[in-house]
Amino acid sequence: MTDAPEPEESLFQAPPMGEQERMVEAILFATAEPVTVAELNARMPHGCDAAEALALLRKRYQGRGVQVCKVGDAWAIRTARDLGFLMRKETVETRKLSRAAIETLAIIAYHQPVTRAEIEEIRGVSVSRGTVDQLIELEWIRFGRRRMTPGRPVTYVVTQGFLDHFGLESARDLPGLKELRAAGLLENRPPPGAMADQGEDETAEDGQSDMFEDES
Amino acid sequence: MTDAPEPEESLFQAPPMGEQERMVEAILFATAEPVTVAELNARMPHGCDAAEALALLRKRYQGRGVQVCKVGDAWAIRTARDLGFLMRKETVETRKLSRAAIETLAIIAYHQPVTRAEIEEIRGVSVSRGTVDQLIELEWIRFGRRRMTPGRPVTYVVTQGFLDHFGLESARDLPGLKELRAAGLLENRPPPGAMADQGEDETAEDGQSDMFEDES
Amino acid sequence: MADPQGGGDDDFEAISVADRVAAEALIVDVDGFEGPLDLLLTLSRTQKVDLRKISVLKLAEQYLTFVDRAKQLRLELAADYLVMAAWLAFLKSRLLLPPDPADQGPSGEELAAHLAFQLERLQAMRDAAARLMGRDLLGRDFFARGTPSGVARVRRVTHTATLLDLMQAYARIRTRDEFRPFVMDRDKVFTMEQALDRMRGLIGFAGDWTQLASYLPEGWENDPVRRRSATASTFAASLELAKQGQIELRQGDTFAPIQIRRKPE
Repeated sequence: MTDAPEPEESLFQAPPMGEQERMVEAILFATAEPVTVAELNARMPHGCDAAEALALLRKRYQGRGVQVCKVGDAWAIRTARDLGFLMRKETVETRKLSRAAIETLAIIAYHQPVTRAEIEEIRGVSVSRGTVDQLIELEWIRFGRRRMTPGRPVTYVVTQGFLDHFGLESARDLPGLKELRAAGLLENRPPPGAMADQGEDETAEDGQSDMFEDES
Repeated sequence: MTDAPEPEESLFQAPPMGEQERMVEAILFATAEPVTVAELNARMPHGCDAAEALALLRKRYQGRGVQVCKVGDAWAIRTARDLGFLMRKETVETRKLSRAAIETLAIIAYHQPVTRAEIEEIRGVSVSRGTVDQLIELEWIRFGRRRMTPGRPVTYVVTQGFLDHFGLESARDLPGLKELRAAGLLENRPPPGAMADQGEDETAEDGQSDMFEDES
Repeated sequence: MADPQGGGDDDFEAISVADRVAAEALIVDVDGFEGPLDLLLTLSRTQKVDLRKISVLKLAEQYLTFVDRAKQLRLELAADYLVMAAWLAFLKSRLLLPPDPADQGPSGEELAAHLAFQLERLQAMRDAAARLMGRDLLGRDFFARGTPSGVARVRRVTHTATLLDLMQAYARIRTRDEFRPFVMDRDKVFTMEQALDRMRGLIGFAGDWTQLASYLPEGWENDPVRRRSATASTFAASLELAKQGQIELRQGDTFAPIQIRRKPE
């Protein structure tokens, strides 16, 4: 939102870094949803450097009962993982997801951006009505760019809410992602004899590396 | 709750004080209501001294962006008084968009750039001014180029803010009707005949109530 | 598809009771399978080897046996199970017969390798899903702020909507549209056949030049949509009749009314 060019010289002096760190701390504590650096900068006084303050804050909370966590390109404070046992009262019962929904979610996370046809190809069954619906409603997946292949199919990608829920800094941190890729298991390999699909394959790979690189 | 007399000698060793402080920190952070020392002791492992851990934690947060505060006879983490100005954004109340507005927005998103007359033709009812104004105020739509037809009517297009809010990379990534149906996002088709009239009726009514709503 | 050559090795009597119970359990459970690939994956577990070293031929036979037994038990199998059975029977023949040099298509080995890849990939996604769900989860193992927005409230109302609302709204509008032309257009279309029938009946009486417009059917002159359709089909019909040599056409000037008359014998 505020990508204004760096002012050569600010009319008002930015607060000292210690103050900025306090501000980031206050904002992150007050919000349940992850907050982006851009949002932080927009809310803090002119001239502040939220990214630097964040880095300091993150260090400060290392090893504490709560942690400063990266969620996609946003930040949030979350309780330390080892203390979950204290929070039995706060535990929210999440709706049980069907096996189909969990598998579909995993396929989208690991193969994103991925089309419905590709999900069906991997699972060997059609994606039932309501599965995608449910994942969108949970705000774990959203629509990505259309694939530039005939029919320009819609693609699905995972959201920041997904990363937050599963405690991932970025989609690149998905467990076993590297191994799966090295084993060629994330490829969209066309069945032998289907030459026409080769173009699609290329694009799919392209799109994928794109998606995961974006996170850096 | 647990005001048991101090055990002379604990069967299990209590965690070190640093750990206890982390526990208090996590509990205060994640709990919706302020927590009493007795509750803290009840939630923490046997042999812990919540009061002492709390005192340490309180000292640690002195001068920070958030503070450990006493609320009645319980404890909570609160934003530092001097940083209250940063919190204004958290108190925005959100309401669901009216059906007329969401339909108008959907038509603009799918058909942009689109004139008011075209919106009305697609919706089958007139579009009240308040609806368009509201969408402009939300910064979800804006004026596009004028249409080069008689009368040179203004057109509407969706904004970057719209794309951000709905998690889209571009409006072209919105799924088409077929894809909506395939994803199970489309309600079942009502039987033809029975449907045509009913649907229209409903919308007409809606459009009207919407008009009154907007006057406020 | 899968039955003829299967007769020999599918001798039901020869199977031990334990095997039969196991097979029936598998079949009764058919609803529990998420499609043929899932079933194949389950069957492949009996081979107890790395999926990369799996015998696709053996797997194909197991699957075909499964489908045959389902048939013997008169179980309705979904179409995609039967499609897979047909494909596996084809694959089996490819794997068993020496390759036909004239054949352009992929070899049995290539097809088998792809099936093995699909199974391995599905298994990998299953494992990935399990690992994902096994992670520390927000709201179960770690927690967000319990009291967000702690400070004095400045109330400001803003409106919001979800992507789902948006798409459903659009779908609602558009499906309404889909019906309208379908239901209503029929009675606003005057087909060329209708126009031809009408004109054939009338030209006999038109010895002299008459305006084409006067041939429009009754009740079609006022409603613009109906008039447009009737005009177009009547005009097209007049061209057709002129071509057949039944009538003559003339027009005084550009955009002037078109006139027709029966061709004098």
